[in-house]
Amino acid sequence: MSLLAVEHVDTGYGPVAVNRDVSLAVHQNEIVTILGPNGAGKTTLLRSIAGLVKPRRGAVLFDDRDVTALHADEKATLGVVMVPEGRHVFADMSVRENLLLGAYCRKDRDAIEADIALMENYFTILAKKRGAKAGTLSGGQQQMLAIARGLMARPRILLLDEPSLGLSPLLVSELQGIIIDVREKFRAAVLLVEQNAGLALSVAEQGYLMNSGRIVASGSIEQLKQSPVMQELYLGKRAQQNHGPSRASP
Amino acid sequence: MDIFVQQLVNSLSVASVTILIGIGITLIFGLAGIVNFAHGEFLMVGGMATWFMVGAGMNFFVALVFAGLLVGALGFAAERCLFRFTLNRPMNGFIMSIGLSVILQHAVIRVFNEFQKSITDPVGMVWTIGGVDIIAMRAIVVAITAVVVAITYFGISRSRYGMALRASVSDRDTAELMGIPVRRYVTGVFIYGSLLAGIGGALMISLFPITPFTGSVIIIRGFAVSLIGGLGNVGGAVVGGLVLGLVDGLSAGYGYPEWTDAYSLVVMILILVLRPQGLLGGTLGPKAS
Amino acid sequence: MSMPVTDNSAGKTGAATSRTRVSHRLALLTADNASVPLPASVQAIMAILLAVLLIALPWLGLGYRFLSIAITTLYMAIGLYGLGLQFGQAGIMSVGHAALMGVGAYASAILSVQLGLGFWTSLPFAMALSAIVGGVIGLPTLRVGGQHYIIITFCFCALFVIVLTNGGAFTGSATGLDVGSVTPLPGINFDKLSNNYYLVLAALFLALAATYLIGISRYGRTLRAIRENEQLARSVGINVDLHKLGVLMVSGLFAGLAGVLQLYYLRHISPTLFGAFPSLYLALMVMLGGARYLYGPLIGAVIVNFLPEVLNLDPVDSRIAYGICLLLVILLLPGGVGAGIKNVYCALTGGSGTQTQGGGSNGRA
Amino acid sequence: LQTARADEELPIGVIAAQSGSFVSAGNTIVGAANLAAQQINDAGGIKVGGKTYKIKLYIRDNRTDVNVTIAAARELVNDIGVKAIWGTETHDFSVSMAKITGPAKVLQFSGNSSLGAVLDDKAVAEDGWLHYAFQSEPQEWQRSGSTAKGVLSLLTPQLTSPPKHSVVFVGNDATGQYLSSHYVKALEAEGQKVDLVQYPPDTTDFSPLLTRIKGMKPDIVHFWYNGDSTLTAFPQALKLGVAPSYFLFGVDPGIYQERSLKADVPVTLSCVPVCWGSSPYPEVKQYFEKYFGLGAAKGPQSSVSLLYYDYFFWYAKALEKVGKLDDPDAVVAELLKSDYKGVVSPVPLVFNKHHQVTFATEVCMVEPNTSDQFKCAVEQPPAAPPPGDNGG
Amino acid sequence: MEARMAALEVRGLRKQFGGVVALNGIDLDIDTDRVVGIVGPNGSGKTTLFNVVTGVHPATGGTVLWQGQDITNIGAHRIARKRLVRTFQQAMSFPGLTVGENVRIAWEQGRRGGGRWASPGTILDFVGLAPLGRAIAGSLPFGSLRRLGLAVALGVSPELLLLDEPGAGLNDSEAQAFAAVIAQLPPQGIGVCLIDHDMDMMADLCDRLVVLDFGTKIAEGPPAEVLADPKVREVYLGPDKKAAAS
Ligand SMILES: Nc1ncnc2c1ncn2[C@@H]1O[C@H](COP(=O)(O)OP(=O)(O)OP(=O)(O)O)[C@@H](O)[C@H]1O
Ligand SMILES: Nc1ncnc2c1ncn2[C@@H]1O[C@H](COP(=O)(O)OP(=O)(O)OP(=O)(O)O)[C@@H](O)[C@H]1O
Ligand SMILES: CC(C)C[C@H](N)C(=O)O
Ligand SMILES: [Mg+2]
Ligand SMILES: [Mg+2]
Repeated sequence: MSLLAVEHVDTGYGPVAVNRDVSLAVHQNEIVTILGPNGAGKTTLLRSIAGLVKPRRGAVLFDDRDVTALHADEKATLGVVMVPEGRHVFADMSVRENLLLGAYCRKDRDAIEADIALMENYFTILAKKRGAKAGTLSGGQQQMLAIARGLMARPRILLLDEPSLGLSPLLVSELQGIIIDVREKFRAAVLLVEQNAGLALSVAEQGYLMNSGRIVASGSIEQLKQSPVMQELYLGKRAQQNHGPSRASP
Repeated sequence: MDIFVQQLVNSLSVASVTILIGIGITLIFGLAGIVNFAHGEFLMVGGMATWFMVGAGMNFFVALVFAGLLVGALGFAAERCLFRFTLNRPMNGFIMSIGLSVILQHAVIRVFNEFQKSITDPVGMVWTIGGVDIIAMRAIVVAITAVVVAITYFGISRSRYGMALRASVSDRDTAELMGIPVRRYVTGVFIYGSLLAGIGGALMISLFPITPFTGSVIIIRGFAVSLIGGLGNVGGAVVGGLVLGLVDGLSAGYGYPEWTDAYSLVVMILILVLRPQGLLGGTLGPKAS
Repeated sequence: MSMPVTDNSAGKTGAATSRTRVSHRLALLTADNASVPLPASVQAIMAILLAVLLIALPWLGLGYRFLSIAITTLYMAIGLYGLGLQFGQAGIMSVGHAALMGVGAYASAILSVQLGLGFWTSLPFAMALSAIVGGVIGLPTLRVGGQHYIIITFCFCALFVIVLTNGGAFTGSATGLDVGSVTPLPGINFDKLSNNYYLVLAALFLALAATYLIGISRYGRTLRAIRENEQLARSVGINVDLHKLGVLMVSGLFAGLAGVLQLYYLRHISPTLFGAFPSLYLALMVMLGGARYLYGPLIGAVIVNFLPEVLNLDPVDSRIAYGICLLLVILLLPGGVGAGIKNVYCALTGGSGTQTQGGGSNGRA
Repeated sequence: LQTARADEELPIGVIAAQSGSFVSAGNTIVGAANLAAQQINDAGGIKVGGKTYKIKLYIRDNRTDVNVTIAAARELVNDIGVKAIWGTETHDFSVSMAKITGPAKVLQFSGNSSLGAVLDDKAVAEDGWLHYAFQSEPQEWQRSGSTAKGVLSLLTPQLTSPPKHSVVFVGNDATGQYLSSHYVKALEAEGQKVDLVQYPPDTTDFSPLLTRIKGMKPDIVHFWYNGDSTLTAFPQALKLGVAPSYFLFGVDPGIYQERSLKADVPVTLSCVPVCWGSSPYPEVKQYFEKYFGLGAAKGPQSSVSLLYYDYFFWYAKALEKVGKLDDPDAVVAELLKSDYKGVVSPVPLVFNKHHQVTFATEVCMVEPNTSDQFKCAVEQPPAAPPPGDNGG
Repeated sequence: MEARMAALEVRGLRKQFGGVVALNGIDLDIDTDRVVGIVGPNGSGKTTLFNVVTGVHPATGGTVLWQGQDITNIGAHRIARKRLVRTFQQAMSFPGLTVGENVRIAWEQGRRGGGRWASPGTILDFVGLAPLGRAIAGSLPFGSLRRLGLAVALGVSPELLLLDEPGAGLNDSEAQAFAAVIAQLPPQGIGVCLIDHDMDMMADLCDRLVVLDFGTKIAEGPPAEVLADPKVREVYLGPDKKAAAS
């Protein structure tokens, strides 16, 4: 049975409809990625899974339990944890406090210090900046903190929204290892939204392709890579017509 | 000299009530992000309730507890029915709280009347120590405040709640993503802050009479204290309350009396301008817009 | 220097904006959105209807009480247009605005008592002084924001009252000052209530026109840019500090005008008129009406001044009812009545209005 | 029955605070007006020029707001066409109102002795802006003189040595500033060394200022305007033991008793002008029975209603004498030359040229350690303002 | 006077935050006819460099010369008016206003003393946001927000544009489209200096790369050369990363 199942979900903000009839499934210990162009509705979908946006229709099942109506904090307690797009660190609080807040709903208090050590091992800068206010970190450092903070929750499923944003190439390649660690060490599933297709395709097993709020293709990563939609929409070297001029001819 | 000591004691006891209301506000405003102008009315209601209960024959200290609980319940109702809906718009919350304050003032007038109410001094003793007259009740007020401050300080700074609350102000959504039950905490803080206002009201009426309009006078000090001390900072509220209390007491005692209120206003403005993050630092509070 | 406030680091501001970005996304669900204008034809029709109504008011046989309250409403509205500008456009709220009106009123009264200047001759000086004082009180906005500035303005207001109260014969102390009536223009005697009304109305039209022109001008956009994102505003070349002081001075001009009109309507002023509570009520009016809407301040002033008249219950009950109405307005129309009216219009015409239901807990209320 | 139908109405306006911060003062005007109108109407009304008129009151709440006051005055004067207005209880409002009633030639009876500051020869002259305004308080130097004499004569025998040093403690608002300026002169005329301490109008915690006063070692502390604040401050002063004797201006013995106040030192109280809690005059007693019987609240200064009440009858008398309703100038002239023996004073009231009357203020002393043992005295006001007091 | 002066000359620039030395004596010359890239590990001081140059933060030491004038610490808005304009790493907008208004505000500022754009609309066309002109900036998806950030900066009619991670959050094809827009700038007399971690894009776009580490410049030169530098590979690209030029 799948760990997380999204069934025929519609979402939107006020009068604006975003996702339409989206269904997907993530199994225990699986890394699944959602790809799609800018504005496709990926973030909105993750927000609705995490409980920040309430689906207008459809259901979100976690562990076969209907969690559609739960609030974000309740979902976090169940183990559905999201690393939001654009970092959202608690700027006025120290790096350490941010990490502790990540572990807020954990019951095993004793293991928290060990996990902080683990995070500081993943991202050594966090050790150096332990007492600094999170708001004073550089962009990439904040991104690391946001990822680490999410991991501190020891989630059962981690929703990652563009985790590679602003990370140096060196760190992006390390991130790859960390995502795999989430599965291996934390025994958790990952739902990854990424614009860095290289990263997404190399770690994920399953993938969904989204456009204009709908799932337009899905399957194993291998299948996806072959799919023509993917070629055109995502990896295609062709520039999008209505989103900018085509490149000046060489 | 004995007059000076007496002035200090006076200031301290008044500062205590200011501190109680300041803490309530600093918690609600700094941590839950709700600007509650009706907080002063909560205090007034606490005082009026105490007056009523003591008048009905209840012991003052029992009445104090009930006043706290009553106003706590009032806070709960206000949060659930009103402020919950303006969390994203502090200015709207502010305006709504003005409406609430008008309602509470006149509801009290409707139930009782507009005249001031007082109770006889529940302790009724004056200690003369080294030629200094100290009204016993004033000392008790200081003591009760000290205990409340200690409990609050411990609750906020030593537990994870404080951290979670600060996170909630700075980014509500993300705090929820961390599993922090933001709404429940906001409610909790609101109830607790209101409870403090209730106790403050009870203590106040033990010192001097109050009228249905007392709240609107005291509220500004409360806001000033919470900002001067640093939003969300309990220790800051204590320091802010002491500073204002002392400035008030000493300027009344030694300044030009007709300018009495001006001294503390000037001090407030100066502190707010020179140290916007408050004397002890705090959250910068929710964005006003 | 201490880090967070003056020394906005890249990371810090980054986080701060991301915060605003999210809250703004949420706000969109509930917020007024004044930047989507109504069609020009609708605007023009509304303006003409309103002007006709206001001009015809003394002829409708509504009585002197009504007309008196209308004058009160209008001079307050003029002051509110200043507040609407500084809050609605530039995002700087003040709960000391009555004091600023007081500066104008007192300046004019003192000029009348000391130098014998009348309404017309003292008006420019009074407005200029209000503007200057507005700018000076505004200096702290360069350092502190939001709630802090609100408390500062409140303190200023209380301080102003104390100064007036202890100002001796110069300010008339607590008793205040008296002035004669407005110097008549050829053929127009302002002792006649309707003429006094038209005087105030003319000033209101001026305020409305100024607000409208500012709103659609580059200046208005510049102010809104500051309101929305100070740092970005700086980075596109806007002198944020100067504009903040500037808009407070412009706001002071309106306040001064309103204050002088108030003075010559009441013909006797005293310190308590300009204290903390009148100020609070001004803030309330502007929020109720909707600071970002052209007619918002006027609507707010009308509601606050006429609601007690309409309710006209037993005084205590009337206050309670008034409070309840206030709560309902804020709960049901978070963007102010202005936003509500616009939404109704948009709903009727099927245009894309702005969502105002729910009052906004995270889009899942 | 036919006469009843033939009755016509005499519209009279009342503007008073029935909400906002001045309610307790406002209540006195409304209470007095209701009682007087009822009594006059029950007695058959006012006979003017062969017709009988019944008083029809138009009572307007000013919400303690000057804008509403003005709107109400406009309404009463221009929309309803009242012949006279009673109100208000505060200087600002009365002055702004006078600018409407004056040009319309509507008589205005206002309860502010501070009007004395503007009631000068020019203002009350026929073309003056206060020609139609009358003050329903004595001249302040008279009230102050009468009060100071009463206080000192009652307290001196109670103290071990004659009092020399007085502190006047007063609210820093318009009335307080005006009233105390005269009272200080009056005390000085009686040989007192006087310190004036003003408190901000909204003060509730008086202990810092009181402690300061204690440091001045006064013989008497005079709690001057206003009575509500005095009731807050006085118990605090007792606890702090500020002075060996006190005077409470405008706190009626009735209230002292109701609040069961008690002091171990001699305390004097004054009423404005006669006490409802303890009065030497039977008419006054009767008056208050009826006044409170109509449901008026018992306040520290309920007795200020007396003069508003008397003015109704005086005005009615003047109207009957003039015999015309629409000749306000004649009514003013008649009021100025007539006298009236009302309840407020055993001596008939007469208006001086500045539209003010003269009457004595009752001062009482309460026995130490009791709440209800009063000894009262009525000292007549001095004949002339004390030195340094210009009488304004 | 030197024979040839770069438009922007940074000399010995230092910035210290408390104990943290974010910039440790940076020298840099940037001209307005080409694209210069700044790369470096997270926290190496790239954003801080932009912040100090554009007056967001005061410099602790060193000077910034712009067209021969000393502009160190003269205030952000005055620098922008001299047509030295930047974007922010965390994409910024005037969130409550429409996209059109956002751009118009910048355009109006840029128009003082003659701007290069006929109307705000031309800018929207140029960056491909024209269809979204009436959308509220705060509700834009990430990618469009970045585009808006660029449009706002362009609106000021810059002569040198400092872009902080303009490509972050864009997928490959979007990044390419974006790069195409940027590549059009230098020929029109708008110099570009950009920070980004997308090495494919940087190698494509930049004429010269500058590498920062711990607040110091550790390498500078043509992209291919710099990216092959072992020191750069070690601190920035990671040992096994296939170097840029693809
Ligand atoms: N608060 C909001 N109000 C209205 N519309 C919104 C809001 N937030 C997002 N949208 C709209 O929803 C759509 C989907 O946005 P979303 O952020 O989910 O896209 P995305 O796939 O995550 O894009 P990106 O890759 O750029 O992050 C967009 O068209 C956006 O404009
Ligand atoms: N306001 C500040 N207070 C203290 N330290 C700061 C502040 N701003 C930046 N720093 C520190 O300065 C260093 C440089 O930060 P900067 O933002 O310039 O890095 P960056 O090169 O842009 O990194 P990234 O690629 O992650 O965006 C970092 O260590 C950061 O923590
Ligand atoms: C009752 C008095 C204390 C006040 C009164 N209205 C006066 O002005 O004289
Ligand atoms: Mg997204
Ligand atoms: Mg950076």
